[in-house]
Amino acid sequence: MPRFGREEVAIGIIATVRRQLSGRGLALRLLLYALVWWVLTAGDTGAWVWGVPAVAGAALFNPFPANGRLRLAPLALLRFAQRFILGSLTGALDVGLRALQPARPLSPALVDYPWQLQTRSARIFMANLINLMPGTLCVRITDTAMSVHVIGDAERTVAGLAKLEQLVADLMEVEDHD
Amino acid sequence: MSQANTLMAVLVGVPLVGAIIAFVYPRLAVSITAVCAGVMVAAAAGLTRLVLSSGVLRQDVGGWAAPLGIGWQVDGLSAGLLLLTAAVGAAGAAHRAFEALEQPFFWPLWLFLWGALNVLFLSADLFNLYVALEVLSLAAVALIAMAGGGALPAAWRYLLASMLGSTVYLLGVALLYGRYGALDIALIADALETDLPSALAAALITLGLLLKAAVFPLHFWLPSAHGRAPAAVSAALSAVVVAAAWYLLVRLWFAPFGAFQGNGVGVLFGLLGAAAMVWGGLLALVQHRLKMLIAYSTVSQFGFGLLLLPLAGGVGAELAWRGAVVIVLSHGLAKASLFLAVGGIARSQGHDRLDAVGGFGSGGVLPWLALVLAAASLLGVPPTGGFAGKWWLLQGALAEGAWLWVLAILLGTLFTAAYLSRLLAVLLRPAQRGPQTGRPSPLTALPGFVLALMACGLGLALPALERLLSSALVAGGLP
Amino acid sequence: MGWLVLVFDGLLAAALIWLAWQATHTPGLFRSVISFIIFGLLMALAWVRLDAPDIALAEAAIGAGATGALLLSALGRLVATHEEGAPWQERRDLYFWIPAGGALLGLLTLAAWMLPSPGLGEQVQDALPESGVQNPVTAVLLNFRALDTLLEIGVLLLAAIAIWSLGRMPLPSAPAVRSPALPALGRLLFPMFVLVSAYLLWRGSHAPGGAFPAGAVMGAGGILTILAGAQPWLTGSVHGPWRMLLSLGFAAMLALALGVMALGQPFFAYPPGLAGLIVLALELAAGLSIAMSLVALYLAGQPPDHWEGEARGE
Amino acid sequence: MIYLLLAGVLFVIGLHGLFVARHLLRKILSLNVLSAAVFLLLVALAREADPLDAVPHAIVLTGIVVSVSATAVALVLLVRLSRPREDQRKLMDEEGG
Amino acid sequence: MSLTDLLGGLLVLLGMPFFFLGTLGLLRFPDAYTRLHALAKTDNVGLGLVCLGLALYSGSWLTGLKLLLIWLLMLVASAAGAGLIGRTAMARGMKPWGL
Amino acid sequence: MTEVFAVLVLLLLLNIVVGLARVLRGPSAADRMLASEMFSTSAVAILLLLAFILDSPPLLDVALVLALLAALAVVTFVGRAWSDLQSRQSESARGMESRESD
Repeated sequence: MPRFGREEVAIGIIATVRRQLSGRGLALRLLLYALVWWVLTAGDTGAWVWGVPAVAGAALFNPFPANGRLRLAPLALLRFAQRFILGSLTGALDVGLRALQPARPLSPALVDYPWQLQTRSARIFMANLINLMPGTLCVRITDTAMSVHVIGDAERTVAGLAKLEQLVADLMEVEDHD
Repeated sequence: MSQANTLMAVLVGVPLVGAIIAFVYPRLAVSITAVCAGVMVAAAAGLTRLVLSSGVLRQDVGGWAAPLGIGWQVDGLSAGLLLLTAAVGAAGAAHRAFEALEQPFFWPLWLFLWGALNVLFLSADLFNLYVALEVLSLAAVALIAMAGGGALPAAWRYLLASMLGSTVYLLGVALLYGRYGALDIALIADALETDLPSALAAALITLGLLLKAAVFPLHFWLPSAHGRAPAAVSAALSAVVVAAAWYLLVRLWFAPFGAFQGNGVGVLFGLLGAAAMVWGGLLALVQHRLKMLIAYSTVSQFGFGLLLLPLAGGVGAELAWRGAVVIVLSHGLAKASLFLAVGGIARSQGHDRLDAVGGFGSGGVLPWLALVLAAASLLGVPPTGGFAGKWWLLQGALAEGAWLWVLAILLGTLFTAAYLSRLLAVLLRPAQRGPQTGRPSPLTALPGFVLALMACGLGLALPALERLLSSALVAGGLP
Repeated sequence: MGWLVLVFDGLLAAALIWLAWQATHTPGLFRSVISFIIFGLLMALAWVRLDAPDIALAEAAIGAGATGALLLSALGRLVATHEEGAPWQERRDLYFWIPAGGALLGLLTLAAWMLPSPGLGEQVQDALPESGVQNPVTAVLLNFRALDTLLEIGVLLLAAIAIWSLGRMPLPSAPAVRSPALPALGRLLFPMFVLVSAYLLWRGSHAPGGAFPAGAVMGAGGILTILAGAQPWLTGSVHGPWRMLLSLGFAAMLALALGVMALGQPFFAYPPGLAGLIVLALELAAGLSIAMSLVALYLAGQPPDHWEGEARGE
Repeated sequence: MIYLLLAGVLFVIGLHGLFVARHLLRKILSLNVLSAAVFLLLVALAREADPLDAVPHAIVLTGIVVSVSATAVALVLLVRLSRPREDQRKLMDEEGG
Repeated sequence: MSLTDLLGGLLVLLGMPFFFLGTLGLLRFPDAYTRLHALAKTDNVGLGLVCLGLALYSGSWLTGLKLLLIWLLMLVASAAGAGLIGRTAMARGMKPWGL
Repeated sequence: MTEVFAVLVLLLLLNIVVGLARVLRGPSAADRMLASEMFSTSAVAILLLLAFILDSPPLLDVALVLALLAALAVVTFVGRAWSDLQSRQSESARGMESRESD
């Protein structure tokens, strides 16, 4: 009989599952995935036969370890959502108007923005988020700062980023003072 | 559930199950292939006996009758080709097992190839045939590419040609489906009318299959692919895979597309066949390597098979039919045997260059014996199978007074004699001892030798063949 | 409304033709590959327009997902990515091709125009109650013409074996430049892939969906997670359970096809009453295998015994 | 119906590309365009049928899988063709170690 | 036609200009970075408005939530995609226009 | 209302067709890639509208799958295709991409 490496596989799976089980916020994640499932199946009750294993699989077999967690802070979430919607709208209008004008008033600049955020996941969230916000595009991430490609007024943009960062910190950073 | 249905299911199911086992448990691969080979030889033989006793057999797969479902149908022609596949498949596998090369992926691929061939000879559904053709081509490509190095471009060309062939074939199938709302060959045959869509569909399907059968002038991919592949693979490709495309052509042109016969289409096929014989023969004459010579001989020999189509309408049809099928069967056995023998010789000498390869007996006597016997059958020396086939075909042509085709047959035989004489010239050289290291086990030559014996012995089984093939004639709807 | 549909069709057709031309005839391999990916995207719209949501689903998963990934990573692996000179040979060929292509086009279109296309819609409708599912496409795929599907899954398995037989993975599969955002993206999307493919599987029995789109989505998810830096636990000296999972769908279908014969049924004939359950089980097995096969096709060779930096006994 | 014509045009483009293209990757793309044309024809025909015909849909789904598999094998073959084995091993060592 | 239908239709209509502005930016902006700006911001707002409008139009909570899910997925894809392309371009040494 | 939606679908398709110019012009691989990303957003919007015009909920699933897989092409591009293309570009003086990406 050939050697299958079954042990290694089992170790790999167990490690993944254990990591996911020990990661915090498991219950929250399960709830979130169940909600997604409920939305997908349009509330079909018979579908839960498939849904329960799918939700469990989604939560337990994720090969990437959890490296942060959402804080259940409804107020912060609400403030964030408001800022996000307003930001994307103004961002879209801003860049759209620039595209419309014959002179295309673009004044690109590269700005280094030092991190105030502590956790990695919050930083990545922030970096991706600013791509949707007015006039900013993240073009480099390092341990101390991110480089932002700005079109428009650089100073005002940086000030906006600082405000945004605070909102993200409220939303995501649990151990802010480690 | 009848015995025939079980046998058909075994022919399809066993190689595929074997392929999975050989893939998942590589160490069991050789033994599982041996078991499968035994079972399949027995099943093919059993099915042939049933066809002999009760004529055409048909079953609806999954219990769904056509047009909704897929049908399997076995007549004398498919039974004969199933037997040929079983023989070549078993012999090739045995050759490979005795060679004892460390390539565990060979076995699942080989079994996949075998299973696809069996599906192909059973199925009566045009789309099912398309999928089977794709399985066949992919398995063949992988088996060719396994030789590495120069085989890779050959595999690439083969893959491209066969993908194009299948796509063109599928386009034809789509047109037929749009016209008749059916995919079953028999149903289409009943409904066929000679209008533009059907004609275009027939042309496209034929073109696709000609590409896969490597008929002149679409043969460009064959020689390098067959010449570069490992010996067992070349044997299967030349003997059976090409025959499968030929089989489909014949099947389709006898039943559904028969209505288009007589508009000069048959003549066109005949001319293609004659051109293939001449061109393949000429190129076989100028090759420098044994395997390439044999590969070009395949292009040439399938010309004979195509001559069946122009002769199908006349008084000599039955003779021509019998002759062409026997030629394809005996060519399959002989060609597989040649490739296996040459593979053994090439391995023992380290190369297969015609000008330097040693004479009779270098690297063992058995491969050379196989070579001689197979060449005799290929040439058509009585009483071999090759002789019977050519004789019948010639008689059919004579009966119809089709002098052009008589001439073509004679010319083709002449070319065969000419390029085979290059082989025989090698025989007369003094035996050489190749490098002693890596000499294959003498057992490797055995399967090829058995195949050569069968090719010759085919001439002795003529009455049974005649009976088997006349049942196929009825199914084929020949006048 | 009529003219709207016509303009839509015309625009879509023009875009598809332009993209097909870009993919096959213009300089710049990367441009061609991108054009082909967009071609797949628009094909999905064409399928929708032709009332074939099942195919649209598959095309969205395959055309926009897996094929794109396969082509782009193959492009990255090619040594000679630039091509010398024009993408195709002398324009003199056109003297042959324009009349020949025109004739072929004319014949094809004329023939297609003349087709009455009777179809098998009624037969499928009539047999649907016995098939065990309500979605006609799934019924055809997994019951009426299950043999085709068996061979189709066989082709996928065979392609994986063929690729493995050509040797080991040509390059490490993870990106050359590691971005910290990739694992985060993988972490976020992995559950979505699982949930959506489970959802599509569940849908398959009564609406467009089923094993193939589900498998394709899951496979694309697997490719994405590997690209994002996850190292599959599917390793070991003989590739661990890779081989088993790859063959699972094919083996299950084959076992079923042959197994029913022990019950006195013909090959592939599901026992009455069990059809629904059987189709469900087959979908699950086939979906898993399809996903695994797509990942195997993406890896372009045998996976290593141990992934680089893998902690063996964590 | 415009889609029948479209299928025809795509078929001709794919065929031409397959024969004249120089780079092998482009030949693979051409083959894919070619099979897309055939699938389009099948589905367009299925739409003409009354009631809507599910069989061509199933056939096309099968065909798509088959063509993806063949494409994948062709791509891997192409990569192996473009890079000799030794070179490949070296690259593997460099980037993997 | 009810009020929500009308409102939904209006929102969908309102979303359209954003798609066109995005394409305009895609065509007119001078380099890849600025085009990324145009793309990531406008199209998602456009899609968001379409989703919101259709959610109102459908009048069903579940469909609305599904549309929201689709929009969120697309947001993730574009935000992450724009970032990845931008960062890789920078790492590869592609110079931004006007600097 | 569906008539209005149908016109919008048409406009979105036109939007894609116009955007194809960016694929044609490039100049760099990144430009083409981001154009293709734009198309998936538009295609999702088209599918959503079509789902309501044709009253066919399965199209929402097609849009969902497209949205889910939109990231895959970009990630492959960034991870595999582009990095290799560009690193090779520095080695070999002239290549297709080097000509284009200035």
